[in-house]
Amino acid sequence: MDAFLLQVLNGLDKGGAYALIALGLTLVFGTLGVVNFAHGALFMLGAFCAVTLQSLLTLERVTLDPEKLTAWGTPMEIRTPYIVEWFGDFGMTLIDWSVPLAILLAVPIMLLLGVVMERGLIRHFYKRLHADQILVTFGLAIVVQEIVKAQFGANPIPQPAPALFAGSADIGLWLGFAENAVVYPWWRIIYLLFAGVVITSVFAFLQFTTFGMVVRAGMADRETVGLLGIDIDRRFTIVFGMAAVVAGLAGVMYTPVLSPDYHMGMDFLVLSFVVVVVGGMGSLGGAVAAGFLLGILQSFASMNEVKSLLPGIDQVVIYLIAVVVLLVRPRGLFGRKGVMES
Amino acid sequence: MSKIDNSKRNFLKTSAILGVGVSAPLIFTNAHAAYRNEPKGSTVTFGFNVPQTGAYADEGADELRAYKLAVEHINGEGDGGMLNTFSSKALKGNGINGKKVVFVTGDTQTKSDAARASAKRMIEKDGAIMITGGSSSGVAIAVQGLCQEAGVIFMAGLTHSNDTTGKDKRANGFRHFFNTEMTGAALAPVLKNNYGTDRVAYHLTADYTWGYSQEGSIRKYTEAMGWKTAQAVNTPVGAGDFSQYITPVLNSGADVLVLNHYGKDMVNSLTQAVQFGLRDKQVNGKDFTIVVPLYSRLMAAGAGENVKGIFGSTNWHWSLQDAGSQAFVKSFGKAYGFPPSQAAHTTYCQALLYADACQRAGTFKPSEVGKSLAGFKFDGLGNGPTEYRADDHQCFKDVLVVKGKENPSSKFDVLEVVEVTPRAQVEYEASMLGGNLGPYNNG
Amino acid sequence: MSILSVKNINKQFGGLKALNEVNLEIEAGTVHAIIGPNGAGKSTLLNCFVGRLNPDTGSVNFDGVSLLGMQPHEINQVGVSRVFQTPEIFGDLTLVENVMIPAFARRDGAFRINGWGQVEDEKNVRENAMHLLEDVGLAESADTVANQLSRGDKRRLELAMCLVQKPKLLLLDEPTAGMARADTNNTIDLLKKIAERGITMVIIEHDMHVVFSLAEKISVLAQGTVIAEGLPNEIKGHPKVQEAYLGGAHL
Amino acid sequence: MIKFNVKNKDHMLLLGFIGVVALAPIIMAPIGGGYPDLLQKFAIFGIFAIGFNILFGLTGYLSFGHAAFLGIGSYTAVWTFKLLTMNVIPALILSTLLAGVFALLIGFIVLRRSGIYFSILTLAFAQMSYNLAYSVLTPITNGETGLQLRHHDARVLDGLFGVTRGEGLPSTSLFGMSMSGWSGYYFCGVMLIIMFYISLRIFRSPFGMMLRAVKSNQNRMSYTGLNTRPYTLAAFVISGMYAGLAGGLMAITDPLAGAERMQWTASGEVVLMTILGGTGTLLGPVIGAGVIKYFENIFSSFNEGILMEAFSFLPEFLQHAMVTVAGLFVGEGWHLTLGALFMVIVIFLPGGLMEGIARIGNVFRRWRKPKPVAPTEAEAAASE
Repeated sequence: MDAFLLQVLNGLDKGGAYALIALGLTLVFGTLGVVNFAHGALFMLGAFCAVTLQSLLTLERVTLDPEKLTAWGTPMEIRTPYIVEWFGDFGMTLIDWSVPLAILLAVPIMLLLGVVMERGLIRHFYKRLHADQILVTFGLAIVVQEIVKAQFGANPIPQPAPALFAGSADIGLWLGFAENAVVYPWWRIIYLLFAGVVITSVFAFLQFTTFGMVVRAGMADRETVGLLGIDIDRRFTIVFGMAAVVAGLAGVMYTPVLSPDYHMGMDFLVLSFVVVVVGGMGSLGGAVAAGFLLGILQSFASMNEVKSLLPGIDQVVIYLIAVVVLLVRPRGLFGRKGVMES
Repeated sequence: MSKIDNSKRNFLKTSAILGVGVSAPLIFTNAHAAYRNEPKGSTVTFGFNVPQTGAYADEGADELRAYKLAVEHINGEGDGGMLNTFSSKALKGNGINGKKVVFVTGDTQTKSDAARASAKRMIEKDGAIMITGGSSSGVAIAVQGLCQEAGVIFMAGLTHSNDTTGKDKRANGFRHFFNTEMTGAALAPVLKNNYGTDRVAYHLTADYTWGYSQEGSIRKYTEAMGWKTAQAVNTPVGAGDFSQYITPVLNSGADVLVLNHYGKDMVNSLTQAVQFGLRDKQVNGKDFTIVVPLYSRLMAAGAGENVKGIFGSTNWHWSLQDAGSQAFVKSFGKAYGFPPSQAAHTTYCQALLYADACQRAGTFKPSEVGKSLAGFKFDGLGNGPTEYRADDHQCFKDVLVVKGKENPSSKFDVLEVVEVTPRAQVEYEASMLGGNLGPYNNG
Repeated sequence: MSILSVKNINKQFGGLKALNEVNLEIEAGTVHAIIGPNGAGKSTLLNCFVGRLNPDTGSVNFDGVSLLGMQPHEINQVGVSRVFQTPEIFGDLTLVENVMIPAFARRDGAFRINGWGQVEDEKNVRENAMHLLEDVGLAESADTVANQLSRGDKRRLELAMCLVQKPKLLLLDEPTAGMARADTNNTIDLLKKIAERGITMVIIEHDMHVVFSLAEKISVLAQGTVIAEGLPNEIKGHPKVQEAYLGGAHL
Repeated sequence: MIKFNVKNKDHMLLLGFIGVVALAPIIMAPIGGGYPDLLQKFAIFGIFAIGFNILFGLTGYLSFGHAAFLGIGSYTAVWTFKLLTMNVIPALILSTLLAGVFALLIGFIVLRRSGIYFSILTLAFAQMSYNLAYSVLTPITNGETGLQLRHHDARVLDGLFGVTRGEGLPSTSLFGMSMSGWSGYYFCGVMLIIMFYISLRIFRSPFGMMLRAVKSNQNRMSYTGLNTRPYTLAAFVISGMYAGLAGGLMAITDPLAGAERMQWTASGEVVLMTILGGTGTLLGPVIGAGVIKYFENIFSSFNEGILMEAFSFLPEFLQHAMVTVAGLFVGEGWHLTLGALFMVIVIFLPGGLMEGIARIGNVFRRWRKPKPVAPTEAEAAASE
């Protein structure tokens, strides 16, 4: 029972992460109709916003210690972060909280990147073939990746969560299980809540604001909305920027779970596409539902009991679900008719 | 990325060969050689085949740095590094057999296909006499097989699977790096001293050949000293999020988690296991603990604070105090401003060992070079007295057991050496791992 | 003799009754128009003939064969061709290719891999296609890409594509929709010529000018049922029809 | 209006193609590509891309899982070497056939959907193949290391015909002719020419016309009395067999089959090759394959030393600056160049490299005779 509960919890957490990671892609791919292979790169750039903030906060004053030498004969360096010099303990706290603080950095940066990307590149590709969209966004993703690699190297860079959220919560105790029966890391619980908040906000924004209404109308029939004298292009730019911000936020908050490296975006690209398509093109709710479905089933498929029955099932479960869902429901869980079918 | 030290300029100039536009098809040039790619001019070409893209790109970059240093030293430039401490004095700092060493580089992408393609280019187009490098066992075994077929010597880079000099060994292939068998033999006694004999282990194993090899070795030695194995679970390579594999650990009755992961997988699984609070828990009345059998200092840095106090093994570490290690750290640190990794060390040694063997053999012919390497005993390369065993072309030397350092003095100071396990303790019969060297191939 | 016989067709979408007990007999060799106000169920009815929709009850028999449950391509293979409201053509291909494809379909059946033979060697098929293009007046631009044609020319091409199959029944869904007056008249002339060849046609149309220029018989559909049927003159003065249109079109 | 004769033009094209394949070692030598392995890769990935183009270029179905068939071809070929004979003919036939069988099974399922849903289904199947081959199927695939020949393999047919076992590993051969090095290249080259010719025939055949009709308008296709499913399935199987053949050739020139051949990035690579060269053109995919493989193998090999040499004519500080800048794009930065190339091509040449070639051809033609020509031959070729 506790093992079951634990996998449900873990599935929810994974699902939340999948949904959040795929949410930005749903906006761009599912609604604007752009096959955005650079989505993973946006996710990665978000994560590197955290890295950048951390390295800014830990800029160090380097003094040389004339007494001690390194193993290769140069004087030993003494490094103290400026911020600690200036603010003392408060500086330490800032460094400790660099991941959550990076959200403040990521929002404007990702918005800017998204808008520039849409204005400079993507908007010329709305009417082009999907194949062209794939090639150009894939090329962009590689370029972005290589630039990050040139700057930060290829190795993962650790981004610890604030000390307050280190370790895990013994959820089992609250529910009357034995000690250590259901243990889950604090940071992952935070991530799940964060995913919930972001997803809800995006929903609310598209559902309850006039802006969102126009955008949704524009998705359905761009030309008519354009004829009404509404500048739909500008709104699409904002949607794209929003998608970039969402992808970036997913990246920032994921860094304590997964030490970021330049390649992390590609690793999530396929998954994001699967989530969006299984959810159904053009359906935000579908993407969220698919995220949770895939997360929970993946968790269960990884249980030792299941693996011993079906070896390797944990490796293919996501794709298996995708195949089954698409064969049973031609347009995914909540897909609209006629979107991206030709 | 490509900062060029001014002092190295001359060296770089001499190392530049076969650029675009000057390469003649080798169909015409290589017809009457006594063996594949016999060097005819005043130079001899090494092929450095390292990962330049993908997860191991930084490790590959470090290997390349070490190779460049080795070439410098063989050609008599720089401070000579470990040539000064090497027990064999055959190399005089004027190249090999009177020929200057030049090199070509390629990208393995840590994929067997790409690595083989890259090695083939070096052999077929650039006339490389020897291929070396790599950062994974799959690639090492694939390239070793290729070099055997092509008739050149392969000096393996970082490869830790038993198979490289076991099941898949080849006469033309040589490995300086240690393997999972040695890791098991060296690590087990240290684990016993620190954690006792009454422990239950839970293995998370990367789902590919090296992972199986690692898990097998650790289980073999820990079970021999009384540990039990609660469960061994295979995890997909590059899973990223390991949470679904970590969640059952606490309830399994295990009190040790063994992470048979390397590189990015290791960084992620370790970070996440620590996040799950495993190390704060008590199971069976003992402190729960985590073991990472194979450490890479470069990669361990990616796990940050989480490595502190965690045991593992490594082929070499820059904090060693013997004359060879110090000489190497000194010349590497001077050239690049930071200490070398174990990948850099093993590749540097391999380049030197190959050069020395050619010099002693008086030729570059693979069969002769192979014979002079096989059974070769040496010292002064940082691992104490070492032997290239003739039976399987595996180096036998002391193994380092290390632990994540509690109070690092710099960002390079991640690991501390806990014990140097003497060579005698990690030796095994060559026949134990199977395989067949076969004959040397001269192409 | 009736070539298409529709009996007691019902079709319901959710709560909406789109077709209600529709009966229809199409005589071989005639031009039969189906008219009716918007939402009368004309397109639904047509879709029931071609296999896109299956009626809830009733029967559709063509030349003695039931069309129900057949795939669109099977229905075409028994001799029913269709013209769409917006011309459906192979936009990326040349005009002559557009006409050759249905010719192949008629000659070789619904599926045949002929991957080794060369289109260029199919002299007969090509000549046949060129003849049809001449008939519709598009022979000169036979090697241009179909997307470049005007709306009216696309319609002509589509008609050529249908005619090359020598269909027994030709279904036309508002063949002049969205056309300028000149194009409409040209199309009417063309359709008249086709009718002279004795091909049975069913036309669904809004434009009364088109209907009365072509139709030999007219059925009027309103709210899913046939409210009137007869010769053009009979329909013109029919009170029920007047009522159904109620200031819609001028009869 | 003067009509050019399609057949004569095709014969010229084929002759030119044969010429280039035959002379490739000499043509490629000045740009550093004149060695057997790279040219083998050109030919093999050329075949792969030509086959992919029959599906994607003609029917418009974008498969993201074709690498799975390549992998199946490779594994089949290596197993044939292990169990039957080192002669390459059985390996080639079996790898093509088995890939065809898998393509038939998978195609039957995935072709129930079109558009993006089809792409994701193919991707899912390929990723499942890859993940399983890498891990659980290790007894069949030898996992990460890749399936290799062993000295003690059965090789039943070789045994029957009394082929003696040497001391080392045997090598693949075509009735005694070794399949590594230049002979290996020419074998691949001949296969490439044959496969190119087959593709040419298909493009010009009624079947090819039907496939283009599927891409153009499936709705009209079915109301024209044609059953689209068998057509798309046939195209899927043919392109799967091309991939299987390419996989078989990979194993023939280098008897090792690794799981990463089946990864989605490998499937993506052939998509990129096709689009880069020019989707739906005859030659484009081959050119795209060549360009990508050239970058992968040659650009990645330029190191600082070579750059220093290349810029040695400059004053020293400029030389260093140039090396630093250029260093970003070659060696370990070769991916960057490739990514930038993708973007430049797709932004400026929507029809891929073939459009570039057509444009250059136009400039020359205009220069020769000043009056403007309607759609030129090159354009017609590019749009086919």
